Amino acid sequence: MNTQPVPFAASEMMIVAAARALAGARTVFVGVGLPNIACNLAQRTVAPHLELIYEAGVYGARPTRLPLSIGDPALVSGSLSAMSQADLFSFYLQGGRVEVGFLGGAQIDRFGNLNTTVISAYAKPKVRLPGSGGACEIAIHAQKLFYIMRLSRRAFVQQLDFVTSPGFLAGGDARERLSMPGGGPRLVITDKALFDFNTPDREMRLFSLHPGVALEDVLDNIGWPVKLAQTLTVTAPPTDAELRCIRQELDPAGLYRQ
Amino acid sequence: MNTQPVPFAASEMMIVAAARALAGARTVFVGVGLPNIACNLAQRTVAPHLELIYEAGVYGARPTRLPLSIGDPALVSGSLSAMSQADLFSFYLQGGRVEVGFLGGAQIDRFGNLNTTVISAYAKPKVRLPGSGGACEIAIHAQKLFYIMRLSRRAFVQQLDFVTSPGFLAGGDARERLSMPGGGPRLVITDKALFDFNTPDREMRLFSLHPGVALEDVLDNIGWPVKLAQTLTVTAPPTDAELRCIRQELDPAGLYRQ
Amino acid sequence: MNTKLLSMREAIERYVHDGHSVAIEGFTAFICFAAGHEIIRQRKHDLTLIRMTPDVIYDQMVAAGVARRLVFSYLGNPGVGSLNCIRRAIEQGIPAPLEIEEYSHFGMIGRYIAGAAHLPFYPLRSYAGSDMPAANSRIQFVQSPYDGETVAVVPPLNPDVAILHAQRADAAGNTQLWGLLGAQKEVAFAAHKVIVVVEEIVEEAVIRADPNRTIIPGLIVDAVVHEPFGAHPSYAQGYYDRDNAFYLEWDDISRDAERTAGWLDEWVYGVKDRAEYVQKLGAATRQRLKPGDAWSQPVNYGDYR
Amino acid sequence: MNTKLLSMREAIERYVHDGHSVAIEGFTAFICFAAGHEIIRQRKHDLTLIRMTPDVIYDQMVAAGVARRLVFSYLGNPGVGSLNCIRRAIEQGIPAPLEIEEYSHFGMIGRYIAGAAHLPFYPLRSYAGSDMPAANSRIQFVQSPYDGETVAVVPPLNPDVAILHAQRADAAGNTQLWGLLGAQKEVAFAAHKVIVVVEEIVEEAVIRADPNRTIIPGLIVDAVVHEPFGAHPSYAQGYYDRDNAFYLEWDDISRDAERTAGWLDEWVYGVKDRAEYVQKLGAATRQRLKPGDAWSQPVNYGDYR
Repeated sequence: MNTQPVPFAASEMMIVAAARALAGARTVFVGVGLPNIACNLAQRTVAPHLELIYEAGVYGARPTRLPLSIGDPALVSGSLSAMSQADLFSFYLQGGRVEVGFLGGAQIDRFGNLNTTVISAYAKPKVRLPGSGGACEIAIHAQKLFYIMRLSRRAFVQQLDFVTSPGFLAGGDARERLSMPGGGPRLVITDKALFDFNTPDREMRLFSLHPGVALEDVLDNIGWPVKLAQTLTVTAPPTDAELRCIRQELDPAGLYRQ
Repeated sequence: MNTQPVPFAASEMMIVAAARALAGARTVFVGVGLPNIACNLAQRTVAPHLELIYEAGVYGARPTRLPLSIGDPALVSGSLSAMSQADLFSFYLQGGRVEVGFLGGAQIDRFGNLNTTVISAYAKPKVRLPGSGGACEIAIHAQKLFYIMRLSRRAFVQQLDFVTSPGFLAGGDARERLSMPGGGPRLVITDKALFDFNTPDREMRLFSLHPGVALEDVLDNIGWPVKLAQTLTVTAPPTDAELRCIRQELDPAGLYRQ
Repeated sequence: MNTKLLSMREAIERYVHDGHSVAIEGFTAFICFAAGHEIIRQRKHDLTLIRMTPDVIYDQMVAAGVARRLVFSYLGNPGVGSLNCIRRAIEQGIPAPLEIEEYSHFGMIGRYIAGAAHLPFYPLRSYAGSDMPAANSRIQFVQSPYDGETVAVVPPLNPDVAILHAQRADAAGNTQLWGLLGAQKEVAFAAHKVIVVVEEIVEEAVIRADPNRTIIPGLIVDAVVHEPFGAHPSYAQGYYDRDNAFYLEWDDISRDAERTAGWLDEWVYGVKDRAEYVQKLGAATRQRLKPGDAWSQPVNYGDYR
Repeated sequence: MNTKLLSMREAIERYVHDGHSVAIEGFTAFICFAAGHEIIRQRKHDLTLIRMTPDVIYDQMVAAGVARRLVFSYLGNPGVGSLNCIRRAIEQGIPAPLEIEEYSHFGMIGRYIAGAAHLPFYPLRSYAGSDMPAANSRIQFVQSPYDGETVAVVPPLNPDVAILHAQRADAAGNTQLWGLLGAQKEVAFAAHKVIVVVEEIVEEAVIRADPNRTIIPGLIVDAVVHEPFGAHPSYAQGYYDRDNAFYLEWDDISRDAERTAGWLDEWVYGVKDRAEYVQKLGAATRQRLKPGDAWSQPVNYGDYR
């Protein structure tokens, strides 16, 4: 066997890390972009029984091509069920049937709260972002919440301009006190490192650096003094099989290989 | 033309009177039994654009046979729309799309309140009746409410044992004060006479005697001194065409000809 | 793929336990008599039976003594008259007293929706001016924060087990239903365990060829039972008609407790399963209930690559 | 049968008036660009535009100056990026300031349901811990009478006009839709006037052969417009694909107000109707967007006599 490591893009590392985190999962609420390709990779590797749920109103999608939008017709054809969005949000998401939800956004804080609404003041925005979509409900209801975001000081901030979707709020048991059904943030997958929230006050914690990434490079890109796990690991690089699946099956056009 | 009157059953007079009251109507919420056959007759005579709505979840039924239950499969095949009962009750009935609702029951009072629940006390019933089904919602939401019931002192009572479905409650503007969307009782069709509620306090009022019925026969079968319209009319008997339609098309087996 | 195929006996043994709340739903159509009969045969007891219209199936189950409590919205033999056994239980305590909890149809539907959607309550414009809220304290009212208007609410209903009949499912429980949809979807999502009973088991590819027809996803299904004619004397759209003659006959049989017991002996205890019941029913009856064909046209979902 | 068939020009002239609230719905799929363009051509103004995802169609309409206010839940070019024209309006008041009223997806769906079902509010478990309620006072909270738990509520939304695209309808407006159902049914029932736009007009018999597919009944439809390819660059399941190339191109065009105006001149003002737009689009594009076949199997509803 050739053990020569294959070079990979940072986005491929993110996709692979996300797919691995889905090991054994049964249902995932899929967003466009990286989460979408990660879920498809997981289905083909660590989570063969994973069923994809799309907010457009699809359960059990089996897309014949890489969906380019969250409402791609290829998500419907060949799926197990296509329904009204009322049913999707009522019975699947709010009904507690979604195991993992993926989110990403412009700003995240140390407790995993997310801003996808505005930069600066709401009434007079410097940058108007997309807003919630289904994010607020995914954040509240998914049993586990995974974030996929590129690491940068502009994104990992001390103070959000707007809380669109709740993570652990002010930390500790703040989330439980609001009787939120879902378990909250579990994992933050970035292009440089992985973070969890396994701290008493549910604060984000660096636990794994991607291959070749220096600790300082991570710390420099976070707007607060981030906590570190007792032992930092190095993320296992994408395997040949994972890369082959991404490059040959899921994204032959290389849209996600930057 | 032969003008010799054809003999008819009291139930046929009821069906015909109900059908005529649907003149020009667009939608009707149909119950089993007499209302069902009356609506079918109306569709063929005075209300060609009438669409039948069934609480089982059917809009625009075109039954190929006389439905023997409210959920007959012939109501589905060939209908315009078959949907969940949640949609039927939410969007059609509560949504205000039902013009006429038909109800009947064990007891009715002078304000058109209806009991279909129990005879005697609720907790220790002498006779346990079916209960509301959709009746309470029909009574609240239908733009007009038509009752079809046989006249008897046991049914037309001074005091209900239980109010299942609200008519005009205590009369006057009691219904409006509860902000009920529907217009309330409009017509009571019995085997002997017709009643309306065109009084200032919305009390039931006799306005038409069926052919051959004596006023006393009506008064004797009502448990309160019923009001009379200024001019009592005699209900026009079923026409040949109406009877032919009932007997040959709608009820060839004569189930409703007693 | 994980198969969830069980025999009716296995499914009831595994998922329906004494004291459970059980909803065998289906509005006139798709009423799973096969499951009700198996529950009787297994002599389950102290069940809370939940159905909008208890229908003949719950009349039989109450007569057989499996129920302690009934949650419902319309207690009639549809198109025929009374449910005589349930009336005997309520009016005279025969064979045993029966607790009741009563709503209107929309109230029951609302309870299923709230249960399925994990809502603390479901609002509906009903019950104003009715004595029902006085008879059932679970019916409450709340004020709208927008205009101060008052609206009725009902609490969520989450049966321990829901048993739903349909035309077809795959072995994983992805279930397609056409005709009267009733509240099958809502009660399935509301229940803790779901048993789906179907006329036909089909390949997953059949389901995937028409995803808009999938009313109940395999995700929430625990057991799939293949039981042709399992809804008789109720019906499955396109497969067989409602046996109105039996509904009329039951009105007669059920007026008498002894004749009722005799019927149960012959048609429930006296057969080992649905297959035997169907055989006993005979070819002539099955033929009488067979409808003509009325096919939908296929639609094109498109192959996108 | 009363025909409700109108041309798009007639339908917009008759039912969309200045100052109206208008919902052109469809989640990624079935977005009726043909109607949006006709509204622009007729130079309607002061509209309140309602959509969960304003998408490129509202980006174009805002750029053209028809809107005064936007009610929405996700302001993105799906799979691409920003809606640049709407951002210019919100961030810089170009071409005019745009009022906004913002919810989450489920909040918008709940508003449609409440509007359709004549409820004073719709309850949902959302908004807790979010800044959205602070930004929009229409999002309120109520207490459950059962356990005292607090739940968010949103008020009903009843657009003056809803415009819904679908595969087929009969001339009376009985409309069948397959694929992504979105909130088409809910917004149709919520609206005061409904315009249905379809790829094909079919005989009533086609509708009646498959009543479970009828999402919008003719009862609530005011106008039926036959407009093949009327959803492009969005799509109609089984008829044509989403034109992703155009969605990407729009991202580029829309970054510049002048280029945007030029595009509107050429593709909206410069064509008299959808037929001309489709012709201008060309056979090659239409061919590129044509999917392969993926037919559902017919189902038997049964002929009961």
